[in-house]
Amino acid sequence: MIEVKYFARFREELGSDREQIEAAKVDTVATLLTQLRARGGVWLRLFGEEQRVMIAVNQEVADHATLLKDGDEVALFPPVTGG
Amino acid sequence: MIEVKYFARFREELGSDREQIEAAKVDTVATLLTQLRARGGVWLRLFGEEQRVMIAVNQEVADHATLLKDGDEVALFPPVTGG
Amino acid sequence: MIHVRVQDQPLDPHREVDLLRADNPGIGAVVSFIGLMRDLNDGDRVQKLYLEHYPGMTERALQKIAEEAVQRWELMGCRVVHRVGEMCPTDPIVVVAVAGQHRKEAFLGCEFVIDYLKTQAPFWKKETTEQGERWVDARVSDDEAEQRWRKTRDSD
Amino acid sequence: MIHVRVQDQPLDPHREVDLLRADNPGIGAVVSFIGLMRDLNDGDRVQKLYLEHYPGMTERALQKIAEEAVQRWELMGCRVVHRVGEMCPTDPIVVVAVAGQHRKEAFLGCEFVIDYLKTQAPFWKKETTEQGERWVDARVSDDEAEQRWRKTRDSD
Repeated sequence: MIEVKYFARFREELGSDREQIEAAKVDTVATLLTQLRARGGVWLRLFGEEQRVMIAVNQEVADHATLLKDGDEVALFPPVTGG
Repeated sequence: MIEVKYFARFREELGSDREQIEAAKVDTVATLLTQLRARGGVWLRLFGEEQRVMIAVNQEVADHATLLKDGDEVALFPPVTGG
Repeated sequence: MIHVRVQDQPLDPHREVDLLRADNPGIGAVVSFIGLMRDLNDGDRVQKLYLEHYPGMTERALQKIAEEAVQRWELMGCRVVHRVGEMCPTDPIVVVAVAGQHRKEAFLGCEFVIDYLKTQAPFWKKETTEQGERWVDARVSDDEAEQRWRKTRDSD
Repeated sequence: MIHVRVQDQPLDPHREVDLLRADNPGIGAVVSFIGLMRDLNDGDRVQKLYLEHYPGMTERALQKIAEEAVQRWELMGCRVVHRVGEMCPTDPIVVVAVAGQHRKEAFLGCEFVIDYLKTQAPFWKKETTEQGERWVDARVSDDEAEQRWRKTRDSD
Protein backbone atom coordinates (compact mmCIF):
# COMPACT_ATOMS: atom_id res chain seq x y z
CA MET A 1 0.00 0.00 0.00
CA ILE A 2 0.95 3.60 -0.47
CA GLU A 3 0.02 6.06 2.24
CA VAL A 4 -1.20 9.40 0.88
CA LYS A 5 -1.29 12.38 3.24
CA TYR A 6 -3.11 15.69 2.77
CA PHE A 7 -2.25 18.91 4.56
CA ALA A 8 -3.68 22.32 5.34
CA ARG A 9 -6.32 23.52 2.85
CA PHE A 10 -6.26 20.18 1.01
CA ARG A 11 -6.86 18.28 4.26
CA GLU A 12 -9.78 20.53 5.15
CA GLU A 13 -11.44 20.53 1.73
CA LEU A 14 -11.07 16.77 1.31
CA GLY A 15 -12.21 16.14 4.88
CA SER A 16 -9.39 13.63 5.22
CA ASP A 17 -5.77 13.77 6.32
CA ARG A 18 -4.65 10.43 4.89
CA GLU A 19 -5.66 7.29 3.02
CA GLN A 20 -4.17 4.00 1.78
CA ILE A 21 -3.99 3.37 -1.95
CA GLU A 22 -3.21 0.08 -3.70
CA ALA A 23 0.44 0.23 -4.78
CA ALA A 24 -0.15 -1.98 -7.82
CA LYS A 25 -2.33 0.73 -9.38
CA VAL A 26 0.17 3.58 -9.23
CA ASP A 27 3.77 3.54 -10.45
CA THR A 28 4.49 7.29 -10.40
CA VAL A 29 3.16 10.41 -8.73
CA ALA A 30 1.57 11.31 -12.07
CA THR A 31 -0.57 8.15 -12.15
CA LEU A 32 -1.54 8.68 -8.53
CA LEU A 33 -2.74 12.21 -9.34
CA THR A 34 -4.64 10.96 -12.40
CA GLN A 35 -6.39 8.41 -10.23
CA LEU A 36 -7.32 11.02 -7.61
CA ARG A 37 -8.64 13.43 -10.26
CA ALA A 38 -10.81 10.66 -11.67
CA ARG A 39 -12.87 10.86 -8.48
CA GLY A 40 -14.19 14.20 -9.75
CA GLY A 41 -15.61 17.02 -7.62
CA VAL A 42 -13.25 18.49 -5.05
CA TRP A 43 -10.51 16.01 -6.12
CA LEU A 44 -10.54 17.27 -9.66
CA ARG A 45 -10.64 20.85 -8.47
CA LEU A 46 -7.69 20.55 -6.05
CA PHE A 47 -5.45 18.36 -8.18
CA GLY A 48 -6.32 19.70 -11.65
CA GLU A 49 -3.44 20.19 -14.08
CA GLU A 50 -3.49 23.96 -13.54
CA GLN A 51 -3.37 23.78 -9.75
CA ARG A 52 -0.20 24.33 -7.74
CA VAL A 53 0.28 21.10 -5.84
CA MET A 54 3.46 20.42 -3.91
CA ILE A 55 4.50 16.80 -3.64
CA ALA A 56 6.70 14.92 -1.19
CA VAL A 57 7.61 11.23 -1.35
CA ASN A 58 8.99 9.74 1.85
CA GLN A 59 9.28 13.27 3.23
CA GLU A 60 11.49 14.54 0.43
CA VAL A 61 10.39 17.02 -2.23
CA ALA A 62 9.26 15.11 -5.32
CA ASP A 63 7.56 15.75 -8.67
CA HIS A 64 5.18 14.07 -11.14
CA ALA A 65 7.89 11.79 -12.47
CA THR A 66 8.91 10.39 -9.09
CA LEU A 67 8.52 6.59 -8.98
CA LEU A 68 6.35 5.00 -6.30
CA LYS A 69 6.62 1.59 -4.68
CA ASP A 70 4.83 -0.35 -1.96
CA GLY A 71 5.28 1.25 1.47
CA ASP A 72 5.97 4.77 0.20
CA GLU A 73 4.51 7.81 1.93
CA VAL A 74 3.23 10.45 -0.48
CA ALA A 75 2.17 13.90 0.70
CA LEU A 76 0.14 16.41 -1.31
CA PHE A 77 -0.08 19.97 -0.11
CA PRO A 78 -0.59 23.58 -1.22
CA PRO A 79 2.40 25.94 -1.58
CA VAL A 80 3.94 26.44 1.84
CA THR A 81 3.52 29.64 3.86
CA GLY A 82 5.75 29.33 6.91
CA GLY A 83 8.25 31.72 8.37
CA MET B 1 41.55 80.06 15.96
CA ILE B 2 40.92 76.62 14.51
CA GLU B 3 40.88 73.64 16.82
CA VAL B 4 42.60 70.58 15.37
CA LYS B 5 41.92 67.19 16.97
CA TYR B 6 43.89 63.97 16.53
CA PHE B 7 42.55 60.51 17.22
CA ALA B 8 43.73 56.94 17.77
CA ARG B 9 47.13 56.15 16.22
CA PHE B 10 47.63 59.79 15.17
CA ARG B 11 46.98 60.99 18.72
CA GLU B 12 49.45 58.50 20.13
CA GLU B 13 52.22 59.10 17.61
CA LEU B 14 51.90 62.88 17.84
CA GLY B 15 51.67 62.75 21.63
CA SER B 16 48.82 65.27 21.42
CA ASP B 17 45.05 65.04 21.11
CA ARG B 18 44.43 68.67 20.05
CA GLU B 19 45.94 72.06 19.33
CA GLN B 20 44.89 75.56 18.32
CA ILE B 21 46.04 76.91 14.96
CA GLU B 22 45.83 80.51 13.74
CA ALA B 23 42.83 80.73 11.42
CA ALA B 24 44.41 83.45 9.27
CA LYS B 25 47.10 81.03 8.09
CA VAL B 26 44.77 78.29 6.80
CA ASP B 27 41.86 78.73 4.41
CA THR B 28 41.30 75.08 3.45
CA VAL B 29 42.04 71.64 4.84
CA ALA B 30 44.75 71.36 2.17
CA THR B 31 46.67 74.36 3.49
CA LEU B 32 46.29 73.10 7.04
CA LEU B 33 47.82 69.76 6.03
CA THR B 34 50.66 71.48 4.17
CA GLN B 35 51.43 73.51 7.29
CA LEU B 36 51.43 70.39 9.48
CA ARG B 37 53.67 68.48 7.06
CA ALA B 38 56.14 71.39 7.11
CA ARG B 39 56.90 70.47 10.71
CA GLY B 40 58.71 67.39 9.35
CA GLY B 41 59.35 64.16 11.26
CA VAL B 42 56.25 62.33 12.47
CA TRP B 43 54.02 65.08 10.99
CA LEU B 44 55.38 64.52 7.52
CA ARG B 45 55.15 60.77 7.94
CA LEU B 46 51.53 60.74 9.17
CA PHE B 47 50.12 63.39 6.84
CA GLY B 48 52.23 62.72 3.73
CA GLU B 49 50.42 62.81 0.38
CA GLU B 50 50.42 59.04 0.12
CA GLN B 51 48.91 58.47 3.59
CA ARG B 52 45.26 57.66 4.20
CA VAL B 53 44.02 60.49 6.38
CA MET B 54 40.32 60.89 7.15
CA ILE B 55 39.16 64.45 7.73
CA ALA B 56 36.15 65.90 9.55
CA VAL B 57 35.25 69.58 9.81
CA ASN B 58 32.77 70.47 12.53
CA GLN B 59 32.11 66.76 13.00
CA GLU B 60 31.09 66.16 9.39
CA VAL B 61 33.15 64.21 6.87
CA ALA B 62 35.28 66.63 4.83
CA ASP B 63 38.07 66.58 2.26
CA HIS B 64 41.12 68.59 1.19
CA ALA B 65 39.02 71.22 -0.56
CA THR B 66 36.81 71.97 2.46
CA LEU B 67 37.01 75.64 3.43
CA LEU B 68 38.02 76.59 6.98
CA LYS B 69 37.09 79.64 9.03
CA ASP B 70 37.73 80.93 12.51
CA GLY B 71 36.10 78.74 15.18
CA ASP B 72 36.03 75.55 13.09
CA GLU B 73 36.84 72.18 14.59
CA VAL B 74 38.99 69.99 12.33
CA ALA B 75 39.65 66.33 13.11
CA LEU B 76 42.36 64.20 11.50
CA PHE B 77 42.26 60.45 11.98
CA PRO B 78 43.24 57.12 10.43
CA PRO B 79 40.67 55.00 8.57
CA VAL B 80 38.02 53.90 11.04
CA THR B 81 37.80 50.36 12.39
CA GLY B 82 34.62 50.16 14.45
CA GLY B 83 31.82 47.62 14.43
CA MET C 1 26.45 23.60 15.80
CA ILE C 2 23.24 23.08 13.84
CA HIS C 3 19.99 22.93 15.74
CA VAL C 4 16.49 22.88 14.25
CA ARG C 5 13.26 22.53 16.17
CA VAL C 6 9.50 22.84 15.74
CA GLN C 7 7.52 23.63 18.87
CA ASP C 8 4.02 24.63 19.90
CA GLN C 9 5.27 26.48 22.99
CA PRO C 10 6.08 30.22 22.82
CA LEU C 11 9.45 30.90 21.26
CA ASP C 12 12.27 32.77 23.01
CA PRO C 13 14.55 34.28 20.33
CA HIS C 14 17.11 35.53 22.86
CA ARG C 15 17.67 32.06 24.22
CA GLU C 16 18.47 30.78 20.73
CA VAL C 17 21.05 33.53 20.20
CA ASP C 18 22.61 32.78 23.59
CA LEU C 19 22.85 29.06 22.85
CA LEU C 20 24.32 29.80 19.43
CA ARG C 21 27.09 31.95 20.93
CA ALA C 22 27.79 29.87 24.01
CA ASP C 23 31.43 29.01 24.61
CA ASN C 24 32.72 30.05 21.22
CA PRO C 25 35.07 33.06 21.41
CA GLY C 26 35.89 32.63 17.72
CA ILE C 27 32.49 34.01 16.66
CA GLY C 28 32.74 37.56 15.35
CA ALA C 29 29.24 38.03 13.94
CA VAL C 30 25.75 36.86 14.82
CA VAL C 31 22.88 37.68 12.49
CA SER C 32 19.40 36.76 13.56
CA PHE C 33 16.03 37.00 11.92
CA ILE C 34 12.84 36.97 13.96
CA GLY C 35 9.58 36.56 12.07
CA LEU C 36 6.71 38.01 14.09
CA MET C 37 2.97 37.70 13.84
CA ARG C 38 1.55 40.99 12.54
CA ASP C 39 -1.91 42.22 13.45
CA LEU C 40 -2.50 43.20 9.82
CA ASN C 41 -2.29 41.15 6.61
CA ASP C 42 -3.54 42.09 3.16
CA GLY C 43 -5.36 45.02 4.72
CA ASP C 44 -7.31 43.01 7.29
CA ARG C 45 -6.93 42.89 11.06
CA VAL C 46 -5.71 39.47 12.08
CA GLN C 47 -6.69 38.23 15.53
CA LYS C 48 -5.21 34.75 15.58
CA LEU C 49 -2.84 32.67 13.53
CA TYR C 50 -2.72 28.89 13.32
CA LEU C 51 0.32 27.14 11.93
CA GLU C 52 0.24 23.59 10.64
CA HIS C 53 3.28 21.51 9.71
CA TYR C 54 4.22 18.05 8.45
CA PRO C 55 5.89 16.37 11.41
CA GLY C 56 9.01 14.61 10.27
CA MET C 57 9.36 16.21 6.87
CA THR C 58 9.41 19.73 8.30
CA GLU C 59 12.35 19.00 10.61
CA ARG C 60 14.19 17.21 7.80
CA ALA C 61 13.69 20.18 5.49
CA LEU C 62 14.95 22.64 8.12
CA GLN C 63 17.97 20.46 8.86
CA LYS C 64 18.85 20.23 5.19
CA ILE C 65 18.55 24.00 4.65
CA ALA C 66 20.65 24.75 7.75
CA GLU C 67 23.32 22.25 6.68
CA GLU C 68 23.53 23.77 3.23
CA ALA C 69 23.92 27.27 4.69
CA VAL C 70 26.65 26.18 7.13
CA GLN C 71 28.58 24.43 4.38
CA ARG C 72 28.19 27.13 1.76
CA TRP C 73 29.32 30.04 3.97
CA GLU C 74 31.48 28.15 6.48
CA LEU C 75 29.27 29.26 9.33
CA MET C 76 30.13 28.60 12.97
CA GLY C 77 26.57 27.81 13.92
CA CYS C 78 22.94 27.92 12.81
CA ARG C 79 19.76 27.56 14.85
CA VAL C 80 16.30 27.46 13.32
CA VAL C 81 13.27 27.26 15.56
CA HIS C 82 9.71 27.50 14.23
CA ARG C 83 6.52 27.67 16.19
CA VAL C 84 3.33 25.83 15.25
CA GLY C 85 -0.21 25.81 16.61
CA GLU C 86 -2.12 28.87 17.65
CA MET C 87 -0.56 32.27 18.24
CA CYS C 88 -1.37 35.98 18.69
CA PRO C 89 -0.06 39.27 17.24
CA THR C 90 3.54 40.10 18.28
CA ASP C 91 4.33 36.41 18.95
CA PRO C 92 7.57 35.21 17.33
CA ILE C 93 6.79 32.66 14.61
CA VAL C 94 10.32 31.78 13.61
CA VAL C 95 13.90 32.51 14.62
CA VAL C 96 16.93 31.97 12.40
CA ALA C 97 20.18 32.70 14.21
CA VAL C 98 23.49 32.35 12.40
CA ALA C 99 27.06 32.75 13.64
CA GLY C 100 30.19 33.35 11.58
CA GLN C 101 33.68 34.71 11.85
CA HIS C 102 32.67 37.80 9.87
CA ARG C 103 29.43 39.56 9.09
CA LYS C 104 29.19 38.97 5.35
CA GLU C 105 28.75 35.22 5.58
CA ALA C 106 26.46 35.50 8.60
CA PHE C 107 24.08 37.81 6.71
CA LEU C 108 24.11 35.61 3.61
CA GLY C 109 23.59 32.43 5.61
CA CYS C 110 20.71 33.86 7.61
CA GLU C 111 18.91 35.23 4.57
CA PHE C 112 19.43 32.00 2.65
CA VAL C 113 17.87 29.94 5.45
CA ILE C 114 14.77 32.09 5.82
CA ASP C 115 14.28 32.42 2.05
CA TYR C 116 14.42 28.65 1.61
CA LEU C 117 12.31 27.99 4.67
CA LYS C 118 9.59 30.23 3.23
CA THR C 119 9.30 28.20 0.02
CA GLN C 120 10.54 24.72 0.92
CA ALA C 121 9.67 23.87 4.52
CA PRO C 122 6.15 22.45 4.94
CA PHE C 123 4.33 24.96 7.12
CA TRP C 124 0.93 26.47 6.40
CA LYS C 125 -0.66 29.54 7.95
CA LYS C 126 -4.34 29.99 8.62
CA GLU C 127 -5.43 33.33 9.96
CA THR C 128 -8.55 34.47 11.77
CA THR C 129 -9.91 37.88 10.81
CA GLU C 130 -13.27 39.54 11.46
CA GLN C 131 -14.48 37.80 8.28
CA GLY C 132 -13.57 34.37 9.67
CA GLU C 133 -10.77 31.93 8.98
CA ARG C 134 -8.68 31.76 5.81
CA TRP C 135 -5.60 29.92 4.61
CA VAL C 136 -2.81 32.32 3.70
CA ASP C 137 -1.69 32.26 0.07
CA ALA C 138 1.96 31.79 -0.87
CA ARG C 139 3.70 34.96 -2.06
CA VAL C 140 5.31 35.26 -5.46
CA SER C 141 7.97 37.48 -3.83
CA ASP C 142 9.02 34.49 -1.70
CA ASP C 143 9.60 32.38 -4.79
CA GLU C 144 11.67 35.16 -6.29
CA ALA C 145 13.72 35.51 -3.10
CA GLU C 146 14.52 31.81 -3.22
CA GLN C 147 15.38 31.85 -6.94
CA ARG C 148 18.10 34.41 -6.33
CA TRP C 149 20.19 31.86 -4.43
CA ARG C 150 20.01 29.39 -7.29
CA LYS C 151 21.12 31.95 -9.85
CA THR C 152 24.20 32.96 -7.88
CA ARG C 153 25.12 29.42 -7.02
CA ASP C 154 27.89 29.03 -9.58
CA SER C 155 29.35 32.49 -9.10
CA ASP C 156 29.97 32.27 -5.35
CA MET D 1 11.88 54.82 16.29
CA ILE D 2 15.55 55.58 15.74
CA HIS D 3 17.91 55.23 18.64
CA VAL D 4 21.71 55.43 18.56
CA ARG D 5 24.02 55.28 21.54
CA VAL D 6 27.69 54.92 22.43
CA GLN D 7 28.46 53.46 25.84
CA ASP D 8 31.38 52.13 27.83
CA GLN D 9 29.18 49.79 29.84
CA PRO D 10 28.61 46.19 28.68
CA LEU D 11 26.05 45.93 25.93
CA ASP D 12 22.86 43.87 26.13
CA PRO D 13 21.74 43.01 22.57
CA HIS D 14 18.50 41.38 23.72
CA ARG D 15 17.37 44.54 25.44
CA GLU D 16 17.81 46.50 22.21
CA VAL D 17 15.70 44.00 20.29
CA ASP D 18 13.00 44.12 22.96
CA LEU D 19 12.91 47.93 22.93
CA LEU D 20 12.79 47.92 19.14
CA ARG D 21 9.75 45.63 19.09
CA ALA D 22 7.91 47.08 22.06
CA ASP D 23 4.26 47.95 21.47
CA ASN D 24 4.32 47.63 17.71
CA PRO D 25 2.16 44.74 16.45
CA GLY D 26 2.71 45.91 12.86
CA ILE D 27 6.30 44.64 12.84
CA GLY D 28 6.69 41.43 10.86
CA ALA D 29 10.46 41.13 10.75
CA VAL D 30 13.36 41.96 13.03
CA VAL D 31 16.90 41.51 11.77
CA SER D 32 19.73 42.06 14.18
CA PHE D 33 23.47 42.05 13.83
CA ILE D 34 25.73 41.55 16.84
CA GLY D 35 29.43 42.19 16.37
CA LEU D 36 31.43 40.28 18.96
CA MET D 37 35.00 40.49 20.13
CA ARG D 38 36.91 37.47 18.82
CA ASP D 39 39.85 35.96 20.64
CA LEU D 40 41.74 35.68 17.35
CA ASN D 41 42.63 38.32 14.75
CA ASP D 42 45.05 38.01 11.84
CA GLY D 43 46.31 34.76 13.34
CA ASP D 44 47.13 36.15 16.79
CA ARG D 45 45.43 35.55 20.11
CA VAL D 46 43.78 38.75 21.29
CA GLN D 47 43.43 39.25 25.03
CA LYS D 48 41.91 42.70 25.21
CA LEU D 49 40.36 45.24 22.91
CA TYR D 50 40.20 49.00 23.42
CA LEU D 51 37.78 51.10 21.41
CA GLU D 52 38.21 54.83 20.96
CA HIS D 53 35.63 57.15 19.42
CA TYR D 54 35.08 60.83 18.61
CA PRO D 55 32.41 61.99 21.06
CA GLY D 56 29.84 64.07 19.24
CA MET D 57 30.79 63.15 15.69
CA THR D 58 30.36 59.44 16.29
CA GLU D 59 26.76 59.81 17.49
CA ARG D 60 26.00 62.18 14.60
CA ALA D 61 27.39 59.69 12.09
CA LEU D 62 25.36 56.82 13.56
CA GLN D 63 22.19 58.93 13.60
CA LYS D 64 22.67 59.90 9.95
CA ILE D 65 23.27 56.31 8.85
CA ALA D 66 20.23 55.05 10.78
CA GLU D 67 18.02 57.80 9.34
CA GLU D 68 19.11 57.00 5.81
CA ALA D 69 18.35 53.30 6.32
CA VAL D 70 14.91 53.98 7.78
CA GLN D 71 14.02 56.31 4.93
CA ARG D 72 15.43 54.17 2.15
CA TRP D 73 13.68 50.92 3.18
CA GLU D 74 10.70 52.37 5.08
CA LEU D 75 11.76 50.63 8.25
CA MET D 76 9.65 50.60 11.38
CA GLY D 77 12.61 51.06 13.69
CA CYS D 78 16.37 51.01 13.94
CA ARG D 79 18.62 50.86 17.01
CA VAL D 80 22.39 51.12 16.88
CA VAL D 81 24.41 50.77 20.06
CA HIS D 82 28.20 50.66 20.06
CA ARG D 83 30.48 50.00 22.96
CA VAL D 84 33.74 51.85 23.61
CA GLY D 85 36.57 51.47 26.12
CA GLU D 86 38.09 48.20 27.15
CA MET D 87 36.54 44.80 26.46
CA CYS D 88 37.25 41.05 26.44
CA PRO D 89 36.67 38.17 24.01
CA THR D 90 32.95 37.29 23.51
CA ASP D 91 31.84 40.81 24.57
CA PRO D 92 29.36 42.40 22.16
CA ILE D 93 30.98 45.41 20.45
CA VAL D 94 28.00 46.62 18.46
CA VAL D 95 24.33 45.83 17.94
CA VAL D 96 22.28 46.91 14.94
CA ALA D 97 18.63 45.95 15.27
CA VAL D 98 16.17 46.77 12.52
CA ALA D 99 12.41 46.27 12.29
CA GLY D 100 10.26 46.21 9.17
CA GLN D 101 6.95 44.94 7.89
CA HIS D 102 8.72 42.29 5.84
CA ARG D 103 12.09 40.58 5.94
CA LYS D 104 13.63 41.89 2.73
CA GLU D 105 13.83 45.51 3.85
CA ALA D 106 14.88 44.55 7.38
CA PHE D 107 17.86 42.57 6.04
CA LEU D 108 18.87 45.35 3.64
CA GLY D 109 18.53 48.06 6.26
CA CYS D 110 20.55 46.15 8.85
CA GLU D 111 23.37 45.34 6.44
CA PHE D 112 23.45 48.90 5.13
CA VAL D 113 23.82 50.31 8.66
CA ILE D 114 26.67 48.01 9.68
CA ASP D 115 28.48 48.42 6.34
CA TYR D 116 28.38 52.20 6.64
CA LEU D 117 29.23 52.17 10.32
CA LYS D 118 32.36 50.16 9.53
CA THR D 119 33.71 52.75 7.11
CA GLN D 120 32.11 56.04 8.18
CA ALA D 121 31.61 56.12 11.94
CA PRO D 122 34.69 57.29 13.87
CA PHE D 123 35.70 54.33 16.01
CA TRP D 124 39.18 52.86 16.28
CA LYS D 125 40.21 49.49 17.64
CA LYS D 126 43.43 48.77 19.49
CA GLU D 127 44.10 45.18 20.45
CA THR D 128 46.39 43.60 23.01
CA THR D 129 48.11 40.38 21.94
CA GLU D 130 51.06 38.49 23.39
CA GLN D 131 53.27 40.77 21.29
CA GLY D 132 51.83 43.89 22.90
CA GLU D 133 49.36 46.54 21.74
CA ARG D 134 48.54 47.40 18.13
CA TRP D 135 46.02 49.56 16.29
CA VAL D 136 43.83 47.50 13.98
CA ASP D 137 44.09 48.32 10.28
CA ALA D 138 41.03 49.11 8.22
CA ARG D 139 39.91 46.31 5.89
CA VAL D 140 39.64 46.73 2.15
CA SER D 141 36.66 44.37 2.24
CA ASP D 142 34.80 46.90 4.39
CA ASP D 143 35.29 49.62 1.78
CA GLU D 144 34.00 47.25 -0.87
CA ALA D 145 30.98 46.38 1.25
CA GLU D 146 30.14 50.05 1.57
CA GLN D 147 30.64 50.78 -2.13
CA ARG D 148 27.99 48.26 -3.05
CA TRP D 149 25.26 50.47 -1.55
CA ARG D 150 26.37 53.44 -3.63
CA LYS D 151 26.34 51.47 -6.85
CA THR D 152 22.80 50.22 -6.36
CA ARG D 153 21.48 53.55 -5.21
CA ASP D 154 19.84 54.53 -8.46
CA SER D 155 18.45 51.11 -9.25
CA ASP D 156 16.53 50.62 -6.00
